[in-house]
Amino acid sequence: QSTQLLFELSHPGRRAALLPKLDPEIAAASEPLPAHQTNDAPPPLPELAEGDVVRHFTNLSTLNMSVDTHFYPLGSCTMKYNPKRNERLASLPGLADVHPLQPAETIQGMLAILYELQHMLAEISGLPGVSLQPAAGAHGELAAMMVAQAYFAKKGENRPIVLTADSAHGTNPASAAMAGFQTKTVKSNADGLVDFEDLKSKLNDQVAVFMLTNPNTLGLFDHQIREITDAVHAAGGLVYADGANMNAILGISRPGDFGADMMHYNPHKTFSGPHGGGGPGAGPICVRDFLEPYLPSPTIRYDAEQDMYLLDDDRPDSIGRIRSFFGNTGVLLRAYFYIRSYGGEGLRQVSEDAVLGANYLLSKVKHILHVPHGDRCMHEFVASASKLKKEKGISAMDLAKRILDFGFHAPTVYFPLVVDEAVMVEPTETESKETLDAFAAALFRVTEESGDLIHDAPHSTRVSRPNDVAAARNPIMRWTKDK
Amino acid sequence: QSTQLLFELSHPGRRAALLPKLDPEIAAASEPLPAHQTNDAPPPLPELAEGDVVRHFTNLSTLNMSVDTHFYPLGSCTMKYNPKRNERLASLPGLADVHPLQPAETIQGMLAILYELQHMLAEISGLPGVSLQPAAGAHGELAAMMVAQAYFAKKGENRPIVLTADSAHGTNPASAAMAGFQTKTVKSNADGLVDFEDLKSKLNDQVAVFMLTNPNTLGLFDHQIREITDAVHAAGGLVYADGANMNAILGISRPGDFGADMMHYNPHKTFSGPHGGGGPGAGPICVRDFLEPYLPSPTIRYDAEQDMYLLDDDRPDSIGRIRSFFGNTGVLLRAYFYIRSYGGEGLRQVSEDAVLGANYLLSKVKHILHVPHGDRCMHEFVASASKLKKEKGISAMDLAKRILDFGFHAPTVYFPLVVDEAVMVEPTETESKETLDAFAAALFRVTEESGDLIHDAPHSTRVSRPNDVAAARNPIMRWTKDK
Amino acid sequence: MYLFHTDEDRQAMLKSIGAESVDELIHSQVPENARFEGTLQLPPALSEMEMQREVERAAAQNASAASHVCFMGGGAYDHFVPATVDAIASRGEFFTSYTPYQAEVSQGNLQAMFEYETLVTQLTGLDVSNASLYDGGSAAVEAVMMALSVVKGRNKVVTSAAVHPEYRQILETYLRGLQCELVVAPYDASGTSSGIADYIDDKTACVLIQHPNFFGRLEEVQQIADATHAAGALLVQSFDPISVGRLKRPGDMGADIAVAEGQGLGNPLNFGGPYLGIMACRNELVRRLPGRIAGQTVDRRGNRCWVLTLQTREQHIRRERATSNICSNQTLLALRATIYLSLLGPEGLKETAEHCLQKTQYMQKQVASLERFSVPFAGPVFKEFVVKDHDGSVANLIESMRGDGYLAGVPLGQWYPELSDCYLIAVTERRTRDEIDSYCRSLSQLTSEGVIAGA
Amino acid sequence: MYLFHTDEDRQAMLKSIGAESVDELIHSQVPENARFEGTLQLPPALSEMEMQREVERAAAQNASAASHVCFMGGGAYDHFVPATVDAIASRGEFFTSYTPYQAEVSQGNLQAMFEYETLVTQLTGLDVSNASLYDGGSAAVEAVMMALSVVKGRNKVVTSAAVHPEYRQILETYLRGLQCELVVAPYDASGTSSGIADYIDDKTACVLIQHPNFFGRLEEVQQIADATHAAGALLVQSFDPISVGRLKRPGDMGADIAVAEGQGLGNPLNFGGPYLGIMACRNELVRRLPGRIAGQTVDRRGNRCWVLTLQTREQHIRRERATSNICSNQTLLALRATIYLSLLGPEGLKETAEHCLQKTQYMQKQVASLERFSVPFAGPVFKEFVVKDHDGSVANLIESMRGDGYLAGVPLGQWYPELSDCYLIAVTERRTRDEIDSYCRSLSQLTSEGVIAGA
Repeated sequence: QSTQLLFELSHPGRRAALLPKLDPEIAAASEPLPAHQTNDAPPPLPELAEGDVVRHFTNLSTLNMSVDTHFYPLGSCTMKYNPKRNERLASLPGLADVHPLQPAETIQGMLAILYELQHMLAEISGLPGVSLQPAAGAHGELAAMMVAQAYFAKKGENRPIVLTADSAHGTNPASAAMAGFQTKTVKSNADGLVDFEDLKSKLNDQVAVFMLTNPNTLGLFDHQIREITDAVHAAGGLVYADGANMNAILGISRPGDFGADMMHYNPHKTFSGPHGGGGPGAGPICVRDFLEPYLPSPTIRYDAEQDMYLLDDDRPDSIGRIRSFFGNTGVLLRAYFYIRSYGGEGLRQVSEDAVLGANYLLSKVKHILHVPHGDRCMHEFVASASKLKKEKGISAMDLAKRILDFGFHAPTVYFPLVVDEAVMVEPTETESKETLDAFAAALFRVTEESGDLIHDAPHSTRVSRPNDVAAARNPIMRWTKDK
Repeated sequence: QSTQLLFELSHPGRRAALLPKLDPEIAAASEPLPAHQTNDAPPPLPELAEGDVVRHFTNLSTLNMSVDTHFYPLGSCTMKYNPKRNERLASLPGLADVHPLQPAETIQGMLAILYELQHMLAEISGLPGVSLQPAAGAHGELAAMMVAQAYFAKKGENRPIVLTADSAHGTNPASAAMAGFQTKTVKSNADGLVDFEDLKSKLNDQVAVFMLTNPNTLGLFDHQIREITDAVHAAGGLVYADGANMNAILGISRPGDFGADMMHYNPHKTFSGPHGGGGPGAGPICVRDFLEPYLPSPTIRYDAEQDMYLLDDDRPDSIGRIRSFFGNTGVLLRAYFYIRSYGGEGLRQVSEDAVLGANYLLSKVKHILHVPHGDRCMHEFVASASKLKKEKGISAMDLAKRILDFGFHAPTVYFPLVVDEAVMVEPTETESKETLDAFAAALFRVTEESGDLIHDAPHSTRVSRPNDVAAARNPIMRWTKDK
Repeated sequence: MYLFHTDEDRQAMLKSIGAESVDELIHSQVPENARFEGTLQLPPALSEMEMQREVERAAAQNASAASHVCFMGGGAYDHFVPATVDAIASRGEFFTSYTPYQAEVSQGNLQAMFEYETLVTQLTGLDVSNASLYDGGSAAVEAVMMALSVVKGRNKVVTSAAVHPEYRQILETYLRGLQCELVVAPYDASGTSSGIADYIDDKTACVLIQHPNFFGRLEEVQQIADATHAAGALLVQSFDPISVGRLKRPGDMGADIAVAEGQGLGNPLNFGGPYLGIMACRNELVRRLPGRIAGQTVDRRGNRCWVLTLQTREQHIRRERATSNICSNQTLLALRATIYLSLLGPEGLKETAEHCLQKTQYMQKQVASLERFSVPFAGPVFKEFVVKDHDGSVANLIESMRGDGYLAGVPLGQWYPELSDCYLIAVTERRTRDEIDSYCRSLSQLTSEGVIAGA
Repeated sequence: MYLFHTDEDRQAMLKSIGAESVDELIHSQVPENARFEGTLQLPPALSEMEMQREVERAAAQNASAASHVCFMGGGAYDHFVPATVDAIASRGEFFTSYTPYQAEVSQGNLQAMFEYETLVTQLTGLDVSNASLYDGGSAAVEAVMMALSVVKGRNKVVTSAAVHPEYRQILETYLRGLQCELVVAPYDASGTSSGIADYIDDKTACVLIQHPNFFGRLEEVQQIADATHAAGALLVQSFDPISVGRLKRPGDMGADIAVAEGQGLGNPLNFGGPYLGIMACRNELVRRLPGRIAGQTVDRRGNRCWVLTLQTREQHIRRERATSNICSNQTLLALRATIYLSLLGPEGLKETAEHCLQKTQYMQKQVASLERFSVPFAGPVFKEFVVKDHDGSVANLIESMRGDGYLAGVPLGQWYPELSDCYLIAVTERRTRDEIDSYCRSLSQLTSEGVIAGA
């Protein structure tokens, strides 16, 4: 089918949605608006029939790889199976059609679920204070940095610096900067873990927070995590744990127990909210009790006297509101359904199977690509194509592109930055051994193929490699009639 | 993605759906069944995870062409756009979750809709008696033949013969035969219409029914339809109209007005019920007042005294029940929604646009392929590839296969039987002029292509032409471990 | 509306055609004496927004298994439909395609049909299945018709009063025009067809039974099969596809043709349709099997693929000599059943059957313990049982129970005058102990007029 | 549960790894002092059937726009969502894919993003759009942050009390850690920001207004834009994407950056999220635009295609110097908006705006005609208006009206103490005349305690 744009399919006068005729008495009551406020014509949206719209988007969809159609081992993104039941439940009218400003007494069912979710997230993290408000992981990081700022401000301490690991997601330094902190980078050591000496050399009374990811983006759990968090605390700082990799440690290790003071979840990763082509996610954060007063408002509390759940925004030390209305409820509900589907033991099994799957795939891949950081990992691992690049001119990007031809989405490449030609693989617990075997076999075949075949890959997709450079140099960011 | 069968993906011990634990007191109340009644093991169904099932079927679906993805000019099948709103409405719990044996007073909303649909179908057909019960067009034909039988039996007339047109769908003679009639064929004349002389020569007091399709399967409206129906009536017979082509004449011509005594609708065609890969359809029938008593039971009537809609099965002359429960309600509801979306004038516009689109495409195709029956048609037309076959060895089948490569579903081929190398095209009213132009252009290109390219077509599909002969000679109709 | 053409388009198309107007096109085809000149008298067109409102209002007037706790069965059941079934079956490529006439662009449907057929053979223990029929009732009748055409020179059909009464009604309708005799063997004191053998003779072409039967009772299928075969006839068994999670399959007990209502396999109640007619038979009968069949073959490149096969049986080839007149079938419901069974697997099916079995037994005991009620048919049941109300009218009882939030059951008097004080209760895996117990409490509070005391 | 591995699989995998047990794997990574040795104290696992029941029960405890007639607005609206939006956006290929890092297998998402961006430029009259932000509120704040980074050496932000109070709260939160001054100009007697120019000076980096504003009133955007630009600042306008069906677009009135809450474009209310943050700006500002952007390019074969572009702005490249920290965005909601706008087209958008406009005016007149109520802010409104109750408490009124089946409106006292006897009524295209008239009848029957007399 064609890849015409909506705008190119547009045909003057064609229509899909029709509205009812306006009641004449309503029209009669209407007075004309001031002429300078009104347009001469509505925006030049495309004009399509309903059949056009359906066919266009249905065909567009098939140009995507997705979890529903392909193995999607995109490291750090936890592309696990998204249960269909959660979609049906989240669409119940009594949930999906609730207005965000309804009085609490009209939404007790909703608040009860979200209140229970607060408790679940606290239990899983080992951190009792919970805000469900942040709209995404990065938004949670930002909120937490603001919490830290408010906390130190209240204590009268001036701590302008946030430390981040060099293997961290870019969101960590970016979030700290948005909250007004200066950021400094802590190096990784040869094992891919926090360079404890480097950290210690940077810890002082200027440091507000050390943001770390554990297990980190190499899929490694830091052996010295307790020593690290103790050192930060000893310097008067707080530890922030990036929750991107929670899928590795559900019921196995709790950030609150290993010394994190704050963390966010990515429910769309860990708790299977669908990724939606890039979002929506959500970024609930959990904090230690002494930080709870600073959390964004509102939170949900249960009022025993009234036997009612309430939205609490009478929280004087709170950093305030960080988004409109309550939060990304639809995503949070799916997280709740997911956790209820598994229970405590089930969640541990999730992480065990995620770790098992990653180690199994690692045991195969390490014979194909160099894996710099040993032959054990948590839920993901990072291989390197640097030898292949040197010897055969095949880069991590080439591998990624060629593997698409075998019916697999590519791993994450060139991240984390601490590994040269990084190939970051996260199989998740919802892929079979057969699939992991097939992926390893395909990867092996690719490394044996000729350079030419690989440099021109992918061959089986609708489009070949796009020219990113041209796109950035002369950006075309919307359709216009003449382009 | 792979085309493994479910059974080949099966992995012992894998599970998707789980059931709640049985309450111990329930289990305690249970007594063992007699051993000879119970199995030793459940049926050997495949063992899959939920993610397996979703990925398997999602990928399978993409191997189909469909109205949502492609132009689908399959003649005689009216592959029009299937409105998504009708799916949402039909899924409302108050409709989809109604048990078929609920008392009438609990389903007044449902019965009101179906009662109104009876009226609508009567109005559109010009035939006042309606049964919504038949499950498909062919089932409607069968029911109507039984009605005819009951009618003549009541009248004490012995009329063992049903006449069918040689251009008719195979269901016509098959349905008549199933009802116990002998069938005889009425020929088409050179114009593709009923050979009136042949008909008259076969009309006598043995003939119960003449089954015709008007407009017929060539897309032609019979000019002599009134003369034909008058002649049948004069011979004491009944006229049955196959409603497959109703999309051509909504609000333009009514079977009841042109002399049909009975007809069926194919709501999945005319009223846009989705075709579902082969069904479900529905086959409501409409009949003249004097045949109404013989319709299958139950029908829906409104009882003014009780101000209630009732399922009426106290109808002594009725042929009785022809399927379990009420009918294919889900399909009927979609027909109701469809009719309500258009209203009377809208429905006429549907048929006008269907006729216009077909004539427009005919005006293009007639320069590409021979169209034996003139350059006007109703909602579809039949071209012939016989010249192409003689001259270049390209058959209707070859054309059909090659057009798939251009992103179009093929027209119906080799039907009706009265046209050599028939190519039967029905564009419907829900395709744009642009699409019709593109289809004609592709058809033209195909006829200009080399025979080799065409004989091996399709080239772009997952599989090439299947070996039908082998399939029929040595039928493999289920998966077994060793195949 | 869903139309594409603007008035400008219409003019441009007419110009290409060489016509002045659409009326001219129509008049060139439709003679004046066949034209409808008025406007169809139908309610005015509704926008989506208006229709949503109006249909929601009508739907809200219905009680349903969503608004009430459903203990109704009688051939249609409130089984649980996993969300995955809806999510996948609603994909446009399944939903808006048609019969796979062009196999190359219909492999999705064809493979799913082939998988469905295989699953049906696994459920029935028989050799071959078609791709679906209209519903359980017409499938049963088609099976009888098929048997009549196979067993030459016999025209008697024996069935049992414990077969679904509506199925028997359809059979009567279908057989009326043909030269056949239909004999209905009565049920015995325990609600089974133990005496049916007496009705089978050398004129009998086939025997149609239901197991578990309409009363939920188990039949002695193997014995009936032996008697049937001894008389040279074929046995058609209508079965419950959930039941074979625990019960023996038709093919394992001697049935020659098995039929079933497949609604319970992932399809909503939908006030009776569309439903799914399941049919399977022994290999020897395949060329008489009605309906579409998907078969395996290879393409020109040698790839395994699927096609519609044995089409010479079908109406579009064979016309009046076809094995049946079926054209459209229930592919979408067969797909839903295929997804459903894939999700359940053997253990899921077994557990579902176990739930039905045990909850039904539990409830039967609870109801029987109430003074006013009894269970007239002793012996094992699956998913359904008959209750006798010694006091008061069943219709009133049902109505009163509805006020308490229940679709209480199916009254039997409409089909069995002798059972007018009885009704049928169905208990699927969805029913909880709490629902069963509450139901029985409501029953125990019924007054003789059926009204719930104190309610 | 959704797991794949059987115990046999696990053993086989462990063997390949060369580990004895999963515990061994974990212990090799997780030091003893970081292990959680207990079991998470969570409610027990639920089957789908059980969860469906439980969640349905919880959902039934909520009032909603489905159970009540919704006149609530304040930034989230009960607009009609066509079924087509749900049907398409729920396709797994959209739903379960992620950020298009591999463009070759993400052209569906990328093209839809590009289409969305183009639609946003069409709605705003501005040059470029990103692929979405979290919601209307954070989009407004991101726009202010963007303006602060563009307009060098200025640290004052001016806004109006007639901007959504929650948006202003977010702004306060975000600005607190930075060295910025936030000035809020009061609304005037007619509920608009006519006096805002007085607050704009040469320290002002940007001005944030909302039009139509929080009270539904129209602002004089062009005048404010002129004053803003005269002071060398940038104008950020938060607008209602439905309103531009009839009202001038932000870019046509001088706004430099336009932001909006896109929930009303085909997205459900969802108790506040996920929502859709819309943002567009003039070309000159593009390299400061936060969030993902899809751009057009060609592939190696010269085919037009789409990629994520200008990524050097983004956090994963630029880290602490990024224009924003955004990683996941709201692609699925942007897709829904894209489908919604495709269905509406220009005429549909215009008619929808016209419905909102006219029904709101009609209702405003009806309410104002009731003795007890008045409309404090005179002048044109779009989709929303403020009502003053001269007698009785707004909370009681809302509660009482709920008993009559209405979500009656949004009380204003929580944000505006001076308006504690006022509330906001929103009227979307979904509301019918009958609903409006019935609402007013209910209002007219209110007693001073808010209870509906005779109810």
